[in-house]
Amino acid sequence: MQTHIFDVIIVGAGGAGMRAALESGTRARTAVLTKLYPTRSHTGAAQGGMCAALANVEEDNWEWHTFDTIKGGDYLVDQDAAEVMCKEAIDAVLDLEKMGLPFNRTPEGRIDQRRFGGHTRNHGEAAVRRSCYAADRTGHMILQTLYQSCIKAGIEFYNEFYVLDLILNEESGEPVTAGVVAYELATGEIHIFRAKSVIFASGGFGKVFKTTSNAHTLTGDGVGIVWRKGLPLEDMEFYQFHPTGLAGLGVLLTEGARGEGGILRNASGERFMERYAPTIKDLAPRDMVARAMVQEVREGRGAGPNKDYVYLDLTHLPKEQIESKLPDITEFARTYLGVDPVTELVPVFPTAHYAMGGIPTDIDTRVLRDNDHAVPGLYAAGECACVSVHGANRLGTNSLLDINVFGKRAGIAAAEYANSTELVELPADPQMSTISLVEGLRSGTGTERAINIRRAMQETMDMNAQVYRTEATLKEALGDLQELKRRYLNVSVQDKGVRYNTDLLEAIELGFLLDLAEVLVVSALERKETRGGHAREDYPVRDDVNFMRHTMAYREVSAHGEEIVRLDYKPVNVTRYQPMERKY
Amino acid sequence: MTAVIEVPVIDIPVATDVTFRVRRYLPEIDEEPHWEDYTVALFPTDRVLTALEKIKGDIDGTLTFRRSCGHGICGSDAMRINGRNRLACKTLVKDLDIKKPITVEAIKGLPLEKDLVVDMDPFFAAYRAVMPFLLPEGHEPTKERLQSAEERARFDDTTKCILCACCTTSCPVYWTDGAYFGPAAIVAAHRFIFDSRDAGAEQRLEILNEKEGVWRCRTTFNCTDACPRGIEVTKAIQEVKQALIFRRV
Amino acid sequence: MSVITPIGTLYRGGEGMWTWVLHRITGVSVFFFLLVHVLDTALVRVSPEAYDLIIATYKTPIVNVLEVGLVGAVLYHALNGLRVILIDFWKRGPRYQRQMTWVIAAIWFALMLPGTFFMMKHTIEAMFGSTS
Amino acid sequence: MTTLDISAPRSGAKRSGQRSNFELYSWLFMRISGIILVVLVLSHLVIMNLLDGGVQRINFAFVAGRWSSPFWQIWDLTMLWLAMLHGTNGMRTIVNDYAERNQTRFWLKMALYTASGFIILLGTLVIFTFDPNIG
Ligand SMILES: Cc1cc2nc3c(=O)[nH]c(=O)nc-3n(C[C@H](O)[C@H](O)[C@H](O)COP(=O)(O)OP(=O)(O)OC[C@H]3O[C@@H](n4cnc5c(N)ncnc54)[C@H](O)[C@@H]3O)c2cc1C
Ligand code: HEM
Ligand code: SF4
Ligand code: F3S
Ligand code: FES
Repeated sequence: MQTHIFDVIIVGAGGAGMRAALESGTRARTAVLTKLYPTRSHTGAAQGGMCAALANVEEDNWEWHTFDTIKGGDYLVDQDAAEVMCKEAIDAVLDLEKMGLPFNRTPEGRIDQRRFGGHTRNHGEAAVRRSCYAADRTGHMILQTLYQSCIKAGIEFYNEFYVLDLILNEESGEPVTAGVVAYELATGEIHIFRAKSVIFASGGFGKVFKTTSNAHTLTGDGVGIVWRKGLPLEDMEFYQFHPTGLAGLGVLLTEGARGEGGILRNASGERFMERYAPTIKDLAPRDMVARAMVQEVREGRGAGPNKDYVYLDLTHLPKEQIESKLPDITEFARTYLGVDPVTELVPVFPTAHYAMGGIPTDIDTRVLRDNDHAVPGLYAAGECACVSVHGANRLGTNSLLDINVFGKRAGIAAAEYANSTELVELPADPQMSTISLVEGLRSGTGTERAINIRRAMQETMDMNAQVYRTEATLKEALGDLQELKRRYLNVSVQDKGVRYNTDLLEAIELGFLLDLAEVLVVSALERKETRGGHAREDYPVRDDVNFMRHTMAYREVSAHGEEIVRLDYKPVNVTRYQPMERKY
Repeated sequence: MTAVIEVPVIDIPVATDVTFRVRRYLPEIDEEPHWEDYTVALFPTDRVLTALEKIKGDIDGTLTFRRSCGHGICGSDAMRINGRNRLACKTLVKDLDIKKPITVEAIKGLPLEKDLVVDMDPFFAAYRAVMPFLLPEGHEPTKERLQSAEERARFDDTTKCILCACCTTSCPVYWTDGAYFGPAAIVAAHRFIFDSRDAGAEQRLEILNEKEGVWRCRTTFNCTDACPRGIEVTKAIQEVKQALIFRRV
Repeated sequence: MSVITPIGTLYRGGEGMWTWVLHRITGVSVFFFLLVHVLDTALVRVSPEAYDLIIATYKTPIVNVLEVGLVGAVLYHALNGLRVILIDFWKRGPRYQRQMTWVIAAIWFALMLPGTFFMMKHTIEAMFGSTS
Repeated sequence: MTTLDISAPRSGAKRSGQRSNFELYSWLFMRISGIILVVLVLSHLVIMNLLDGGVQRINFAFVAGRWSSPFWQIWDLTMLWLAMLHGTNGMRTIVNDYAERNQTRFWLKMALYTASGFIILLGTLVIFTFDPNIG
């Protein structure tokens, strides 16, 4: 076992992690631990763009952007956080440009902007061009540019290091951050990283679902680790389903496709969004579009042999526009479905996409241990965190924005805190629980195979906790999950080696996924209303009286030694915008 | 508004048994790599990556490979499939001849660590060595730097690189001379050399003028053929060579 | 599950790779021939007899066949060398490299078929009797 | 040959860091000499192997006839130098590619340069000091 000492440890090298590293790296001794080579992070899959009210192509301002974000999030957004994000968005985009990001350009040579779902002019009047983009590879360019800037800044990376535990110690009865425990994939060695501050930027957990746009590696490790430490998770029931996943596969086709003029049609060719959102039609927020699509299929207007998807129609767009502005998704459709978007309709259906909830933080990205108190030295940013700027439903492009704005803030805050404090002592044997986790699985003689449990979990989540939910389906899912968690105790891995043991790590990741799926379902059961990404058929309207509040879930162990999920609530921070009905 | 539309016909496919011949190497057990056959049921539209997941999940958990995004965007799963470098997640069963076993082995030219996993550090070291970051000149502007659409188009192709190493590990020169920077590093350099906002072209060209730089390329086009992003790699290398000869970017 | 041969497969490169392999093989062959050729030509400094003796071997059928091989090798190397130069300097070269491969193959055959005939003419006549 | 299985580069990833234009010039030389050689060598082959009787008519007298003209002297001299330098430089690349150890590489190159140097000098000498009245 090796021990390393740093000022700041960043867990994750996606957009949020590397943006943080650029700030903290210049201020304090920083190391980034990542289970993937940085450029493999899923930020690279983001396509459509990153919004900021640059007003490069038409009139716009950050206040409208704030309003859209809040309304898009069905008023569950913490408005102070949304203001921070939308105001700092402009600098966030310009920062990236200065680092070299190759944005698409206007004829004047400025950063070009295009329309995106839910982004409007003057509080909902009409769609506005706000999304800064680089073809349909904006995330790829962000990830590459940030990695390149990290190389330039000489940031230290520990690649293929899986963080498996957070080390907290107690100071005057309160938890304080002492470091993390990591597992080195290449050697199987356990490392302790002592640090004054730790930033979690470990991404989402889309793999709880079967049909998802998320990577195989998005298993919510960071969120799971924090959860197992007894810290709360916020708004876990709000999971976003993106309308346009390739049918049956989940591979994403960016909303930018509709921003460029793409239209959704049902089996008979009808532009059905006209019925659901008469003003901005196909560019309504994702939750609404996804529900409309499921509705069409349920009412028998779905297309295909099983009538189980709808179409994305780009055929009326000029070929050059498709090839130059949407080259990658065009290729995805061609490669994976054998469909050419230039001349054919593309079968699409909602796909699990983005976790609005996660590790609760304040606007300085400090991780909360209850409604009011932060854990000293602990920070979170990006998809694993919940600030909450996305509320009940994230607007397209606001995540790339989130990771840049709050990644930067996390880097600054963590480094400044580190520079103002001393290293916290390690508790006794901080590596023990990780070693027993790893060795338990490696030497286990159980009969269960991880893949079967994973498949069953994803199956039940897709069936019961997807776009539409009811008390009955959620209970079904919860029962299944609890059964699966029992089976998980009997899991064993076939690879007993120490080098590159991905069999072992996938089993560990599955453990995190099961925990998070359960929190998601329990939180969803208790939210008896329909809001944003959380649609309860048995409670089809928003209930501001009872549920205009964030869910806070805590892990507790009952008297019989059973793990239970306890729910509590946190008020929404409202500054300027009172909740209104959400119409587009 | 009801448009008259062509409804694409999508056949409902059937699963067939496909055999994969995988070159296995477990460093703690095997002295030498060896081949092993596995048969899994797959749909024509399944990816080779799906097959590997199935083999790992249902048959042999020790099978080790890297993967993440599953749709050709993260660059994790470069491997040699039927003798050519490709991404497992972008290679569909229907595009392979399944009458014979499909061979799968690690990319070559980088140290083999386990099964399909190689040590990527030398690859990334070459990438870092060409200064793959913007080196602008003058004062930071308050707003964005201006760049025309034409200037932007000049280096568009090489911005698509996902650092999968398909190209570098298909290059016959790289197989024998690990000191060669390799096509991926040259692609990265190209991306900045031809960026109108960058002023570091001179330095990067100097680096690529080294003994192990662009002159090592013998225009074998394996890199271009292998690139899953469709980057015209050899063309990029040609442009760098010309920039060096004519000292003009 | 069978254990088969331990070595990896051959890399299945495209035209680009194989034309290069051939270019290299022909280049090396011609180089070694050139070494020998200068040596034998050097015999003109020794004596006309020595030179004529060595040149006589060039006229034997077996060496005559090798001679054809040499011409074929030089011709291929030259044509592909031009292709490589076009790839290096012509803007569209890299994009048309494959087409250029087929063009040089066509030229090679077009020149080698009659060329072989003429070069072998004497050998054929010597072996099978004159046809004229 | 070159495509057999090699799992790791045979010569380690140590870059020399050597900065000079040598490789650039040598690369350029390969192309320029190549173009000139196309004319020289192909004509040479046509004359020697195809025209009136090809190799059958070649003998001492034929050579003597040819080298009595400075045109052919210069032709052959250029061809010798260019082909040898081109070939040697090509062989140098190949040695760089396939030699596994620096030691081996060094000695192979030494052998190559010695052989080439000897042949070029010998050839030059022969062309310049050729005496048609010998014997
Ligand atoms: C297909 C797709 C398209 C999208 N398009 C858009 C868009 O157009 N606009 C937009 O705004 N948003 C978009 N999003 C959302 C957005 O891309 C993501 O939410 C965002 O990139 C998340 O960034 P991140 O830095 O938080 O996490 P990630 O980029 O996912 O990075 C996670 C990092 O954490 C590391 N990590 C994880 N677990 C561990 C561990 N245990 N130990 C060590 N390291 C660990 C990983 O190695 C990785 O480096 C899209 C998402 C998807 C899936
Ligand atoms: C006839 C006209 C010729 C042309 C147009 C020509 C062209 C070329 C070119 C362009 C290259 C560089 C290839 C590269 O960089 O990838 C090359 C390489 C080479 N040439 Fe020639 N050449 C000719 C004649 C010769 C002759 C006569 C010899 C032998 C003495 C020769 C031997 C070689 C060798 C050994 C190489 C190196 C091959 C390699 O690196 O793979 N060439 N030639
Ligand atoms: S150039 Fe192409 S093949 Fe090479 S690393 Fe980049 S994406 Fe992969
Ligand atoms: S494969 Fe290698 S030789 Fe050149 S054209 Fe590509 S770098
Ligand atoms: S898994 Fe990401 S490129 Fe294949």
